[in-house]
Amino acid sequence: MISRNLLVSRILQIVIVLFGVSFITFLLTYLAPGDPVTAMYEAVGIVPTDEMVATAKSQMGLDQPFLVQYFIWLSNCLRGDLGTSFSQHLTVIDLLKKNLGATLKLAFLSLFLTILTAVPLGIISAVRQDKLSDYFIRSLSFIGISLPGFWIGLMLLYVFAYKLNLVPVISSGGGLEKMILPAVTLAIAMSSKYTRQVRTAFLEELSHDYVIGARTRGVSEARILWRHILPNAMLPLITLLGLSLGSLLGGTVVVEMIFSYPGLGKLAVEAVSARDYPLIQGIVLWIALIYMLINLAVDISYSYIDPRIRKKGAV
Amino acid sequence: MIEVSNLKIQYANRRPVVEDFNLSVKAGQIVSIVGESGSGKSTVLRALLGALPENGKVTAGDIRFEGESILGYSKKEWQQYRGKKTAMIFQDSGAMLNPIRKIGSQIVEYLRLHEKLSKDEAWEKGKEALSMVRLPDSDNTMKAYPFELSGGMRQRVGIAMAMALNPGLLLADEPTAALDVTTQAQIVRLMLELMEKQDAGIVMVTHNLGVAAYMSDYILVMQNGKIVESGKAMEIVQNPQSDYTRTLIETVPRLGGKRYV
Amino acid sequence: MKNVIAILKQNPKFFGYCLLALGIILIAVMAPLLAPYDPYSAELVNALQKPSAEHLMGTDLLGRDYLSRIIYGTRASVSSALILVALIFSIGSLIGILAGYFGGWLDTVLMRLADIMIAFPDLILAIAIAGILGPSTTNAIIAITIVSWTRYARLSRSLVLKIRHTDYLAAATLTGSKTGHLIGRYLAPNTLPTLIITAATDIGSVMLQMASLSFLGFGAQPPMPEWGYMLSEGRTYLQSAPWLLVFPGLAIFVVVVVFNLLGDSLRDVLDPQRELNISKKRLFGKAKRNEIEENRCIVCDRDFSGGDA
Amino acid sequence: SSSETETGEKTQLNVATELFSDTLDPAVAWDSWFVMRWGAGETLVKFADDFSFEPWLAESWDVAEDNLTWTFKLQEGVKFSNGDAMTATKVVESIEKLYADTAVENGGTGNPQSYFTYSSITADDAANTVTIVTTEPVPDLPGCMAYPWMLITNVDESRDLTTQGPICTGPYVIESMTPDTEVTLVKNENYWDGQVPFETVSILKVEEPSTRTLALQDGSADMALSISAADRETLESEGGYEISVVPGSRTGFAHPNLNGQLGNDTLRQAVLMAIDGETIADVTTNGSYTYGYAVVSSGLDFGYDELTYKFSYDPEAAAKLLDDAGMVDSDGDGIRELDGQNIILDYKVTASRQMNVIAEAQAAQLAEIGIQANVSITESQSDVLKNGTFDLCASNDVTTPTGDPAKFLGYWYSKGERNYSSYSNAEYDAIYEKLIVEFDTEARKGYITQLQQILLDDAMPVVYGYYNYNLCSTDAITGAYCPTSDFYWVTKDIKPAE
Amino acid sequence: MSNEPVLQAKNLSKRFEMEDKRILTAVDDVSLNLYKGKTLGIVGESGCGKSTFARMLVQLDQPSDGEILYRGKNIQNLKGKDLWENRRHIQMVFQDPLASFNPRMKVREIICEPLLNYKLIKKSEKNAVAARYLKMVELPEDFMERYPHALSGGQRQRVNIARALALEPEIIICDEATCALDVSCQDTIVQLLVRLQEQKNLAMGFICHDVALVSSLAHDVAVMYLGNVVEKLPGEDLVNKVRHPYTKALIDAIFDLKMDFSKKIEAIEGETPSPLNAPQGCPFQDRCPECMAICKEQKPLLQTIDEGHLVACHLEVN
Ligand SMILES: Nc1ncnc2c1ncn2[C@@H]1O[C@H](COP(=O)(O)OP(=O)(O)OP(=O)(O)O)[C@@H](O)[C@H]1O
Ligand SMILES: Nc1ncnc2c1ncn2[C@@H]1O[C@H](COP(=O)(O)OP(=O)(O)OP(=O)(O)O)[C@@H](O)[C@H]1O
Ligand SMILES: [Mg+2]
Ligand SMILES: [Mg+2]
Repeated sequence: MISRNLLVSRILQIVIVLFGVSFITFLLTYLAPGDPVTAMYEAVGIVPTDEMVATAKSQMGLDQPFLVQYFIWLSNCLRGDLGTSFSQHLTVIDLLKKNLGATLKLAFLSLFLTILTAVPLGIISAVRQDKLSDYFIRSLSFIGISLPGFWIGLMLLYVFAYKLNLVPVISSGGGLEKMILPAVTLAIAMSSKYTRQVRTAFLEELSHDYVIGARTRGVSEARILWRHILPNAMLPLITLLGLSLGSLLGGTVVVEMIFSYPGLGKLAVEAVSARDYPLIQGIVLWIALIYMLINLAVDISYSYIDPRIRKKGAV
Repeated sequence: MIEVSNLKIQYANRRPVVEDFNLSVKAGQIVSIVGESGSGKSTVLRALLGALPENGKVTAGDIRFEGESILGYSKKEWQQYRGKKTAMIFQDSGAMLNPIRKIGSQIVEYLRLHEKLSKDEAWEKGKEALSMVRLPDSDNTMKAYPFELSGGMRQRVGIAMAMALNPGLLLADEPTAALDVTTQAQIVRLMLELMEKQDAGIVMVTHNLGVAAYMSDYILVMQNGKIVESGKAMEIVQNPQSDYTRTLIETVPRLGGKRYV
Repeated sequence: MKNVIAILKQNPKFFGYCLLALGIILIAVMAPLLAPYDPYSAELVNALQKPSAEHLMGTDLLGRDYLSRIIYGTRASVSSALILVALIFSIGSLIGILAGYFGGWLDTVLMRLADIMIAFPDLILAIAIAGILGPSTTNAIIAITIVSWTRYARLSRSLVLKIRHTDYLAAATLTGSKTGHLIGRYLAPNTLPTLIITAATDIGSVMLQMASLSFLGFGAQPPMPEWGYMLSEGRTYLQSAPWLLVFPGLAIFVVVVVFNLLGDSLRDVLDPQRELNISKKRLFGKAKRNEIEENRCIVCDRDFSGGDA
Repeated sequence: SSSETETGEKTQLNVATELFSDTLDPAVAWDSWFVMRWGAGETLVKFADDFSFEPWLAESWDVAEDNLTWTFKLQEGVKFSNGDAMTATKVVESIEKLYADTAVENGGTGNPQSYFTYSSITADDAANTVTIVTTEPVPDLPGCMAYPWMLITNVDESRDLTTQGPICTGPYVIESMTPDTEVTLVKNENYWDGQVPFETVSILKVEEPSTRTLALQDGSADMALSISAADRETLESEGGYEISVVPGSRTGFAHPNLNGQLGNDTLRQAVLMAIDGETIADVTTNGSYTYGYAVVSSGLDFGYDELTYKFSYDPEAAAKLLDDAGMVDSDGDGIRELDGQNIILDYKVTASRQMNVIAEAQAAQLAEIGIQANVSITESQSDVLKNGTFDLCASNDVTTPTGDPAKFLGYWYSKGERNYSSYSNAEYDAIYEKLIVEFDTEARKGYITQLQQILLDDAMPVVYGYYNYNLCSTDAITGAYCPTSDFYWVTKDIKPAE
Repeated sequence: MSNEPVLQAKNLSKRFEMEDKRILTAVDDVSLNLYKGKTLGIVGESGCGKSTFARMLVQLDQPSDGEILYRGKNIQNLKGKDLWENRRHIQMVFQDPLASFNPRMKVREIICEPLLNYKLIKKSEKNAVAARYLKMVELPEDFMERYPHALSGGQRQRVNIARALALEPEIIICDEATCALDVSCQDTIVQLLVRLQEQKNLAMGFICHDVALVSSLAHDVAVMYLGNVVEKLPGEDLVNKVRHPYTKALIDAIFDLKMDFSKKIEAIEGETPSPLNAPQGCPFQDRCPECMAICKEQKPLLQTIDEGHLVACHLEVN
């Protein structure tokens, strides 16, 4: 429904941004002190001699000028070859694929939990503005926003896994029970924020004239809430949810570290610690791509939901 | 049809914004309320619709619709009253429609809320209402979103909806203020035509004395929450009694009237 | 000065939070006076003592008084958060105002750059930068600045664009105001309040970001007392010495809450729309306008790592 | 959960560990350690807890007069997990493949080659023996053969070692592995050495020490490695856990860089005297280390008791030493100066095995006598060592990888490649050269003791103590214990509890 | 007209490019003149391009085509300092009196700002100057201490006028300057404007959609439709001499207190087409009751049919 031109120009924009992202990442790793060859040998436990370093450098094209290196990398990248990880003996693509599943699962579960709690709470809070329940919900969400996520994670671990023994601390299944605590940790912070946002969106919609219109036409309050306000209020929230999903798919570093959850975030921290430049590049590029694709998806879905945008053909 | 007696309205606990307000409208009559900004005109209309803001309250007087006081209505009765017995036309009726739902679906929702109709019947009835207000392609209009129509067309949709269920009382808050003069003329003409057909009573708030004089049987002039003058439209225009009404009438620019240069 | 006092008088809530925030800053400044012990002095034999009269928050692994370390930790957390916010605020706003005001290629270049920075996964980029530069508080600040300035750039740009099309800017141009005058007299005063509100509300979240980085080992380094790092150290002792986790967590929480509250109440004080909003009247009027505005300016580009700050 | 049959008998062993490998290829880095630790791989020779050699896949061995020709007699009836018999030829193939894969020319690590090189290796299938001729005398060759990368595999070039792993002879067979996350092993149906107790073994990487403890407590792990001392106490007081701690063969220490300020002997001595190693080991690491001043563990039989140490903890004396040597704080910033320069030591550590905590504790103590030490965590420790970008650099090494610490003592051999401290002592070098060609065990011990004493006298290096391995298990299983060598975790002896 | 025009717009056009690359023609080939001491009224419905035209006159926007002459000199390509120098001759009063003030400036600053910009007064003179101008627009002196939001609509508009006049411009353009006010307020403002115009011999452009109001104060009135001037005539002739069908429709649609209340209102049907796809030929063709074949093909040009009376309509071909 969106015009093809606009889609094309959006995709072009994505390509340009990816280009910029890859360039900056490459530049960063290039400027970084310490050299990748030594790092690579390090990773396998060798202290290389200068000679070994020199040979490896020329083999890997690292003695070339920066731009040449970049273009070599870029052309490989365009052919779908992101190189091989220095520290993990797998191609970057394989590593990304491997960690993506776990991250996807965690992202969707936590987003699901977030929506499940934030939407009803936000609505109650908006509808009962300035009543006791509103204050209560707002205080809760305020607390949630102000708590450090990693602390919540640790405390959940302590209470639920250890004190109450409700959730296994580790599990080989990789199933739901392994994801539950990380997902809850993420969801607490996110739904605190979303509760506020749902509330704001509802209040905003409540103040619109069409609500008055519906009331003067005798439409019942419940119907106004669910059939009129909710779809309208979802519009701004969809964008935010898209953004959150984007960053969730980019890995949720801290939570993954605390729960030893093998997602992209953990992979990223390990890559940074090991100065695994190809892997860092791959991860960054990948996340940027996901982020922008989700943005695009949000915009497209937005235009499906919001006729004002659809009809004007703007993406 | 509607009788308002000694109405007094207050917001929170402040000075009353409307005091000693009396009004009586019979079927087929148009009563216009004019007056300076902030004099409480809209407040009165809202009170008639039982739609005062949360902090607003009728503190004295009574409003009787077909002999029955509406102030004691239950929630259910209010829903029946609004939309079925009375209807409201706004300055921008388009804004009163859900922006992301098609006009047809909102009309259907509205009609089925108050009358036992199948979806198709409601759709047909909606189309009928739209063609009544001379919207050229009523089928297309039903399928359009509010933002796709021009201001004049939206206003006509608003009027069509307001009239669709033959309400006894129509309330109109500056129905033409947002429109261009040529469109304003179209709408005025339309309202008058429909009035003749349906025999409803209209209470209209307007800033435009010309429109008020042309359309209405009676005019109320308000200032500071009080009625300063009321009477037959012609009499008020031709023979204003209060100073306020007189300056009001004098300062309206007229073609071929006073020239400044 | 009189104005300030008047504002404070009119906004007792804001005044209260200001006092609290000042209190926190005072704790940071006067740490040497308040702390019962030297936060660095290690009495190895006294390791991991439970909270007691002698050590109100117990001791850490090296037998250092935890209360003293928490008190000194205020310095690191508060100062780095304030510096960070000041940095991203000034860099971002300047860029945004310039881009919005001058438009054209400058705008295109700056905003493309912002697009690129936004597409970066922020915490990961911050980690990468901090990791590459080497872990330290300064580098963590640099890293977060690099990833966060876009928020202010975008916000200020949109504010400027909004103002650019107002009649009053047109009137000012028409009456011969020059660019510098326009920026100083019109753009800045009309964008700054919103930006300042955003910055004030940001202090808390920036603090959480810094703590996250330190927690991951990319921020403050030992033996510096910093809450995020202390949590990271303490988590080994989740069971045996839970106070090592509880106290820094609470400290972060309290400070973040105070600054969040301060930011929220500052909105009420500075809200440029306030006078207009109050006069707004609506049928069935329910929503308060300034509450709707709440968040709107904070809902910026994206949140930091999916909310797990 | 899935670890029990319907009759309630335990069929799966769950292990939680912080250390993990990325691949299953024995030729890669230290990855062979894990194939062995997980109960999949076995070597010809095995270390006993006192580091004496025990037969494993080899029944016996001896060395010829030339001190170069070694003959290993293989165990009869050993089968690989796929049912193939382990013949002498297979063993030779296995070793040859390892040497080929790890050759530096082929892009390998060169690690096995640094232990020994051979001029020939031959199989005699009839006699079931393997003969190795080394290029130089290697007194500890059996120890080298016990080293994990020497695990015997059934060479199959078509196999992807990285993900599938080698075919070995151990009680369990690797079924699947998710690098850095999880490994699943199943029972080896062809195991040569008795009954295999579990149907499956699941090894999970759990980085957080406290999470490992929690996992034991809620039963999601049956055994876990490296539980923090604090948590061990908790477990102990709770009861129901087998906690096995051994003074291992690892020494934790810091290399001083003699090219920097620590080149000053007095300063180095004062540093040693300012540090209360005993308290740090006992309290700070909560007994994770056993304190000792020599580089070789006091728990091993290499003459610790004969050594004398002059720089025991005495901060006042340390301060006096510095005062006397003119290293005083003349500008009042709380830091003493050496040759007009503030004494600020760049202390590099890694976060493993509590070395960062030890370093911080030491730094705190050094601060008391006016020496500043900036502790920073580095991921590339060998880079730091090689480039000399440190004043102190922590290290935690297995001192007896092949049975005795001869290789380890090469750190201070001034002509060696690994002399990161730039230490130079002619007497030390001479004794070291004798040591590496000596076949007589008693004589070797003598040399080793002498070398240690020389280091102690020269105030080299800063020793933390000896790292105690630990392995904790729940009462759901029996037979789990921690060997001194750090090579064997999952064994056929670990069984479900009755 | 007898004297020379101070400001001439010659064939001004303004086109906007939309996001989807379509072209919106807001002003289409408009030529109008402003004379000293005279008022040019511009009327037309919402969106017909009045404001766009005004913004071009005061150099806030650049025309896409055509030129603007100030005292015979082309000023449309002025830049930098020249543009700045030139600004003080042409000032504007905006429609929404609140929106045209910086909410953070007091009335004193607002009035003095233009003078300070051109360094015509010293900072120390601000009070005196503000008082003088407030007096000119009949506001009490102490208003200079107020912020705009503390003034009523009429008061704001007076300040707005004071600011526009502070630089003593020769030309002043009022873009719907009285539309936000109620009728009595509007009346006093118009009186003020007219008096000031007489005093200072101003050339005034008065843009408004209220035909009656414009006719009461403008010497000359231009009627715009869809970006085009369709008719231009002296103000007093609006009552009975209009020729263009659109102008007629406009006038018929006025509800007048003195009108014949029994008369049926004659409203032209249809909606104004969007300037995005203006029809070829006469812009008014869709709604014109007398539309002919030629109107659909050829755009009628403005022709003089009488002294000072121009019409663009094919009906007028004689
Ligand atoms: N929700 C409210 N709370 C408090 N005061 C209100 C509220 N709504 C309206 N008022 C006040 O009540 C008075 C009457 O307002 P009302 O809207 O009825 O005037 P009006 O005559 O319709 O004005 P206008 O012509 O501008 O529409 C005004 O002074 C207004 O400020
Ligand atoms: N900056 C712009 N970009 C795109 N289109 C514009 C712009 N400014 C004005 N327009 C369009 O140009 C046309 C004329 O607008 P203009 O504001 O001049 O009309 P107007 O006659 O002043 O209307 P009103 O009476 O509503 O003020 C309109 O269709 C408008 O949408
Ligand atoms: Mg009103
Ligand atoms: Mg306009």
